[in-house]
Amino acid sequence: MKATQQLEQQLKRRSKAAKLEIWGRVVSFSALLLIVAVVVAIIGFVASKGIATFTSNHVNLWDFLTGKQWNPNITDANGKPEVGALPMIVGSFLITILSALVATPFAIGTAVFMNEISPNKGAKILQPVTELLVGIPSVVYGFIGLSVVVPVTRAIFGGSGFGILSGTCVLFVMILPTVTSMSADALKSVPRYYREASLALGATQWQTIYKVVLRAATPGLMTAVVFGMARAFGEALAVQMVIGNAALMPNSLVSPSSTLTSVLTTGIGNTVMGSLQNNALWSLALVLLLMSLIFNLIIRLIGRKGRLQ
Amino acid sequence: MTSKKQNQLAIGALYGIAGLVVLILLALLGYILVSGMPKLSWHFLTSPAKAFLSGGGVGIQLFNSFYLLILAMLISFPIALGAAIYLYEYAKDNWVTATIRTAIEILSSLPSVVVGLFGFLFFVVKLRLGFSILSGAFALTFFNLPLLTRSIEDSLRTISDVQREGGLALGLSRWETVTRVILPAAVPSILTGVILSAGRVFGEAAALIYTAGQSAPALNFADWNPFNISSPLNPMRPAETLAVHIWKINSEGIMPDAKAISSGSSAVLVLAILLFNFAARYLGKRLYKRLTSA
Amino acid sequence: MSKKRWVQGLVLVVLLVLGVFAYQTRQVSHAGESITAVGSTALQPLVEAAGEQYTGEHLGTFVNVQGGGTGTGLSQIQEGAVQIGNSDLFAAEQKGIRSTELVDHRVAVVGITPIVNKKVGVKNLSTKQLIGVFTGKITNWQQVGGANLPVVLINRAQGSGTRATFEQFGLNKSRSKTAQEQDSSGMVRSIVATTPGAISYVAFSYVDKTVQELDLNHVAPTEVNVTTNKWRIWSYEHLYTKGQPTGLTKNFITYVQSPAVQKTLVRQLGYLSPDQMQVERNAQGHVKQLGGTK
Amino acid sequence: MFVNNDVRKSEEMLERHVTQPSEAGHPIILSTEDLHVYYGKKEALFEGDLQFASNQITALIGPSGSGKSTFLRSLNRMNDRIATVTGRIMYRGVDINQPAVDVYEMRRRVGMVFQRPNPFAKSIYDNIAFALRLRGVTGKHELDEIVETSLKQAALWDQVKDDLNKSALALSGGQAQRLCIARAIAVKPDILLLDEPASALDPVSTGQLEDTLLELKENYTIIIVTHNMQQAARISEYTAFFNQGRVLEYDTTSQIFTNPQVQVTSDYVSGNFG
Repeated sequence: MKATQQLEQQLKRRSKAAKLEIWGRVVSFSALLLIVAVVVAIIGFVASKGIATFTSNHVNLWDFLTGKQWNPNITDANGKPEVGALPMIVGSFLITILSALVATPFAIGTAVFMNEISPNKGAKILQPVTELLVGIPSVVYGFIGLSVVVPVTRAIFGGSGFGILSGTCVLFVMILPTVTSMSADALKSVPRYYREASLALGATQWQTIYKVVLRAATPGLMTAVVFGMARAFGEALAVQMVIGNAALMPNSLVSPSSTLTSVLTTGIGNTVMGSLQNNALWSLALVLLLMSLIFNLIIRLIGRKGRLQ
Repeated sequence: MTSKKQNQLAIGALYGIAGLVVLILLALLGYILVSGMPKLSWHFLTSPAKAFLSGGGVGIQLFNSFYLLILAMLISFPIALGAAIYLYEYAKDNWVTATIRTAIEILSSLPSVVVGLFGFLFFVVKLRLGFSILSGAFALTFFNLPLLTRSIEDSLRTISDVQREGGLALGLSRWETVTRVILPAAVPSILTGVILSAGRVFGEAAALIYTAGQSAPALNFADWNPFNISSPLNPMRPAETLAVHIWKINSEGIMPDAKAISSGSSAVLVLAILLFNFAARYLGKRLYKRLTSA
Repeated sequence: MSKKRWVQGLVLVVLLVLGVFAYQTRQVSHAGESITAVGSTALQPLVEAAGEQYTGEHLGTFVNVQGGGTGTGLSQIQEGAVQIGNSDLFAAEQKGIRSTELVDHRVAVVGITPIVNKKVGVKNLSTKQLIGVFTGKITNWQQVGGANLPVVLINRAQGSGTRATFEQFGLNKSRSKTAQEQDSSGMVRSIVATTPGAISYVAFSYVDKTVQELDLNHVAPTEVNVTTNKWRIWSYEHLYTKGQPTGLTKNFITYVQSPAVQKTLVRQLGYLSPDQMQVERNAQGHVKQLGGTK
Repeated sequence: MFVNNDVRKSEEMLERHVTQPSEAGHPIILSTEDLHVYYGKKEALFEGDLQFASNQITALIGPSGSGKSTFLRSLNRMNDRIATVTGRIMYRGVDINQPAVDVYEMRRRVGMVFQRPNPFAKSIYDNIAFALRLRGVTGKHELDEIVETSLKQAALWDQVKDDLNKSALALSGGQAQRLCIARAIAVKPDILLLDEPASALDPVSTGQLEDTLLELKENYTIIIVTHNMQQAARISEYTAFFNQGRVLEYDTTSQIFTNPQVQVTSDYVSGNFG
């Protein structure tokens, strides 16, 4: 009986591992909490500034979302400032979707190549090159866009060369490395025995890739695309240099247009904090946040569906 | 079409895609390097920049870039690591976790100028850190956290659960298992994430213009006392990085050789990133070997 | 393990000792007064260069100069977050600024000229033609005697000082139609240089051989014409303070306005000195002849 | 109570035969009382009450999904985060299924080896020494000794004694699994739980592993889940037959294989079922 009690005592004493576990939970949770605080702070900051346009400057939300004139310095015939964000919303939307559409097959194709077909070449050439490109400042991308992409577009499609098409080309190259390396990671996390099982069943390599590996990696690939789109959304400097940055509704892919970020970045230093002009720009940032939220949710839904099948 | 034909066709297409991508990327790199090479010299790499005369260098900017990168990584890596561990190892798979993940992803789509302005109003003005490396490092942390957290979480995911069970079955806590077994095994994959985000930090300009500032006061490289304003180590001094420098001379530069300096700086930046990648990869390999005796 | 601990402890102690030693021996002279000037990126090089000269001559002071844009400069000086706000505009012209609280110190005059792409083949426009080009009535350079090229308008960002000045004095207060916008002179110049049919406007100091400057009504954009107001598109560069400046701020502004800077730096950087002007202009744009030449 | 719909409540299925091990010299060291395991709302195990004799090998057999692995993993609370486990698990008179019990301390007494060999990405030496170091065993000499004994007990010493600093990931499947056993016994547990340890191994390795287990039984109580009935017959003293979430028959191994009391068991061991 005494031995039992002693054992019970030993077993119920809080071990070092249990203490460490609590410590680890606390530490890692505080780190997460910190990030959440950062996210909440920034989102709150943008929201409070962005909403001021509607609350303290009394701009009609509907006018803001559907208006096509962006001249915050000027008031229109009704005495309301001209803050119509539709051209920028459409511009951002188009350029993000288009560049993701173009980049995704290339990125996933390259990732598959790196991971399934020629891991050796992939690790030796593709991975370092892609990692290198992530670090090139957007201003450099912008300049290459300006001196290479815009003239080529102009020569082929006419017009000034500035526009969504040029922007898409530049963004495509910019997000390619991010999407590729994240896709490669997603493919890497598919267990080897999935492939072996499929190959053992007599499937060709392509069938295995297409039906097994890509299916299993769908959520990860989705994340990669979302991240690419997020980067495309948030990119300003490079896009601003090649899209033309004119607050006009895009009537073709080669007419000068603008994105939320490009107008935001161009204007923010020239306006006074707290003024309508400044608040209107923050409203653009808020729209940007909401749009990226919506994109995220859509992709998540797709990802979930893919997983269920 | 037989499945064998299809297979050949698909593999061929993949070769094509990969080849095309390599071609695009290499052309890009080649363009930057070739147009910048003529400017590269020891003088360019070590001398300070000049405001309106030709012959300026990027020595201070280069140092600032590395210093800022290291500081930003020192701040953001532990936070991202902790958060990723919690998200992957501890958090229950419910709507709260999903919301947090979504929020973090949204943060990464914010244009960097917004992060920069937030950093300016909060760190520079409110916390009175001034235009300084420290403010810049904090702003970059904001910028860095989503990407880093996400990629570390993915790295943890690549380590099989049987490893975790192995640790638990030995009577180790989850925390010990993660820090002693899982993390060492995940070093190479975590490293990729770190290099990627380091690359972004290196190339970031908009977030730094308002925080670390866009002036590079002369440094005294003989003085390594971090409390001196002219010391390279002082975290409270304004520090223009290479990417900001490129942005600045492209937008308002009036020195006669602005274009050459801009191309030269871009080439230096690419080479610096290359160097950093190799160094990080080499050290990572060593670390992995030491931790896993692979 | 215990040996490792010991080494770790030793390293920590050494670092600590070094830190204390560094703190004790820091250069007290540099811990003196410092001021921060933010705002206009166009004015930044001048203030920066003047700041470097000033701190070189007055040990123990530090002038921190940052960009951020005219709007940022004026908002921050209004908030009192910095000591000097650099601006391309009269504070009264900027919306959202209570200009009465701010004190204006004019340190330079900048002339602005329209520039076109070299292929346009036009060297002179009348004011009416210029307005026609910018309001969209003239869409091809043939209409004003140039090559058969469509007009491509490039504006500076709304709220930028250069644009405000250009619209007020170049376009006689007509508003340019919505077109491409860029937020920096360097960007504008390189776009004009590479885009056939492009027209924009920059400060004199940004004109180089890649672009063609335009005469207006057969008046050439020269410094002499600016001093007599024959060339009307010019503006002051301002340093704003909140209330009358004191201490280092006052000394520094006096220094910038002194001949030591006005006769050297200001002209080297492509500005005119207010001392050279034979006219004076106020925030409303009224011009008055100054009595006699200085 | 919600009961698994798959359970066929035929007369035949209700038949059970569960005995108690009662050999002198081998007292009961572990027993379960009123044990139920739920995955969400699905009940994966009920009527799973067994008693285990010390220093003996008990085999848990049964078709896939019968609950034997679930049962085994519940014994050292590896299911804590995955499933809800109710009831008592009495280890030497102490209920280790109560929240107050420190699972980490408990798992050091009730060790586990898994189906797939899972050596850590460390050297062979570190695989074994690492958990000990974390628990304060730091003397080099002491560690060397434990590593050597554990590897010897797991019959791996002769093959790896010159490669202790090489990565454990380079070991073959059988070696890796024996390393995992060495790792588990290095912390000196009382009871060793093995979850189909030989299912990923070739026949030769399996044979070696069985020999190892027979030797280990001197010092440890072993509970092993296996798919391989010959293996159960070869090494175990007692066998429990699981079917559809419960124990249908529990007796000495010879009884189960030569004279099963329940029809389903008889079908299973003779290969007519499962």
